[in-house]
Amino acid sequence: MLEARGLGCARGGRALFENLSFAVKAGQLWLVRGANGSGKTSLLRILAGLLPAEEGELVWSGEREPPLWVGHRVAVSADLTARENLEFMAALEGDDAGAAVAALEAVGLGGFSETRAGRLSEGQVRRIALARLAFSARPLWLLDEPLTSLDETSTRWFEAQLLRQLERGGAVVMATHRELSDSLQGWTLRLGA
Amino acid sequence: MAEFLAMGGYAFYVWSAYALVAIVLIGNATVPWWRHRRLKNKGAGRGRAR
Amino acid sequence: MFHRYAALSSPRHFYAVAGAWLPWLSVLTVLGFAAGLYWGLVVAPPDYQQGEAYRIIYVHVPSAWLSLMAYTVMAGAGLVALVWHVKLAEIAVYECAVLGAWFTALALATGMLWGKPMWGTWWQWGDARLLSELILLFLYIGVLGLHNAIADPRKAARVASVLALAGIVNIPIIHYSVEWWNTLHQGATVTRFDKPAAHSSMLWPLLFMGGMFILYFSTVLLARIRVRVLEQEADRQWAEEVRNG
Amino acid sequence: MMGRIFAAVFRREVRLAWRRRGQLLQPLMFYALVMLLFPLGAGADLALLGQAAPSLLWVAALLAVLLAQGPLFSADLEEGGIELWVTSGVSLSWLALAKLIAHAMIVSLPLILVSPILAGWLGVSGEALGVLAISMALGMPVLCWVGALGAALTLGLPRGGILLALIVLPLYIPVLMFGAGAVHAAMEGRPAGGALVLLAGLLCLGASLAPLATAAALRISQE
Repeated sequence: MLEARGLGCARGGRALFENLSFAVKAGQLWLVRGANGSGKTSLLRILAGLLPAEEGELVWSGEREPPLWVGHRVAVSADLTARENLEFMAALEGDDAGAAVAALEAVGLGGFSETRAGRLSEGQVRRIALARLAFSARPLWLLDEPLTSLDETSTRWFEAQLLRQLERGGAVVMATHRELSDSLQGWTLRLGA
Repeated sequence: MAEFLAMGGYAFYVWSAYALVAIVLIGNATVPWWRHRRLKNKGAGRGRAR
Repeated sequence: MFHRYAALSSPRHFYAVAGAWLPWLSVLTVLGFAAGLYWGLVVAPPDYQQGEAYRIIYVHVPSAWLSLMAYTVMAGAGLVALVWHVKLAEIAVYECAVLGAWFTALALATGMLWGKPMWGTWWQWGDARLLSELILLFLYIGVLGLHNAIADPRKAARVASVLALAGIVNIPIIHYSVEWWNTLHQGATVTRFDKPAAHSSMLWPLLFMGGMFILYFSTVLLARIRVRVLEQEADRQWAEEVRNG
Repeated sequence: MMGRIFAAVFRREVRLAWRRRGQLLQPLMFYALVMLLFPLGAGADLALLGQAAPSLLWVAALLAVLLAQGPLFSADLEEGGIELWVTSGVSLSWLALAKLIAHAMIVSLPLILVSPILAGWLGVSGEALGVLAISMALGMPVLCWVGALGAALTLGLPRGGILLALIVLPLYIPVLMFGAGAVHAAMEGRPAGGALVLLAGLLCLGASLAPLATAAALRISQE
């Protein structure tokens, strides 16, 4: 699906990683691990096309399809309700509003759909953003620390979505500190080693 | 010569214009030159310290 | 052919090639300026209306030309930097802005020094060209200010490039609007800048000086980019070799 | 598909503007206050004020528009909305166009509506009021878009506000000259059509180029 050849990245005059090569294939889960400041976020941003690769290149097999990106900042506006936020994300992917409402139910925010995101807790806001996973048809998911401030139930729901994505031939690259359940087997990319 | 310097009574204007241009052009040209020298000196110094 | 350009645009090659050219260009520039100054200050006849004061045009008009040319080169480099991410072009954007801002300031200062004896006043709102130069100076200051505000030099160059391109679209509009505005205030306009160098014995030295200013700009731009390349690539192997060698 | 996305962005912007309507009022209050200051400063010399009215109105409106640019993308930057846009796979210029059109309407409309009232304070009357409204309707969107580009360029910079003014104000000059020129002409009984046509030209140019430039600036802001 996506191959990285000799990626290198320097931030603020300091080299974070050099000559990083790997190939993400359909149905694969890649976990990016490493200490704080080891370049996990930078790597994901390069894959997402937010950051140009200073060295090396990204090669897409087939057409480059936009990835699903959930970053550290989850793109949920505090002044919009949970439903409005998710509907907007759905519209950008070409999905209709119905998908968004169903997804909110799935992450257990059905009762909060008309509440402004600014009044919700951090974990709830993250759940709004992750609800995209329920309807997204994008082949590659790029997730930066998606598990931050998620509770048990949501984490299990999240893992179920990952499984679904992998089983239908999608791929996931995510940075995380947490351990995933045994049902999820993935390749590990360790930065700063 | 004195006549040339007097510029027909416009000496102040003509010569200050030319002086300004000279200062700015020479200044802009020497900046990279001494920057380069400083860089090289620093590099050599670092090399010796090693 | 393409390969040759690609090689030239690598910082290391550029450093070497520019280094070989610079001494020759510098000598040529100095000699050219000496000749141009002699031609303009001594050989060219005085103007029948303005006397000797008109000789300011031999530095004023080329400065004004270069102030625009530097902006055009800057915008061109900005386009290259944005589309192809060429490091040298990124550096050129900033260095063009510095030089261009100085040329603009010179055009303004010499224009005022010329205006004082001619109009009796340092600043003449009725003169569209002087006003355009002033606005151009602000455009340059904006590019420089924006560039300086961003710590990462590569990002700074790209942001400044977008502004430079926005500026180049605007310059003709600004110039036209200033002239348009001027025609509304007829009467105040003094057309002192009306072709004082119409005679060929005055025109040729002017064109020659213009050429020398372009030569100066190219030479100094080359030198400045070369040094900046060495600074930005400081932690590369080749830069270290250059510094120690 | 593209039309639906455009509508979604537009709806979102209008909704957000309404939810943050306090923020929307600030440029308006600023405009009214500045126009109150001029007569006070001029010692209520109505003849003098009437003479200067077109430029005063336009300069004050221009500064009010500038004031409205600061928060334009800041929430989107902090909340990650720009990342969402850049990674969405939808043309960023298209998204920017939707946002810019919404933005221009939201910011300009109130200013255009109060302008004739404020102009009345300064003794502008008759046909000139109509020309003022038309010139502002044509010119204000351009000011908004150039300002939006400036906001995108200075995104996330410390003390971005003063820098924004520094890079945007020189680019405002043509709009100011044509806008104030049109009103001046109308007040003196000269035809104002030429200046208005020039403003309309700037509007077209702005609508076609501003989204491209803003999109480029937003993309770079994420690097």
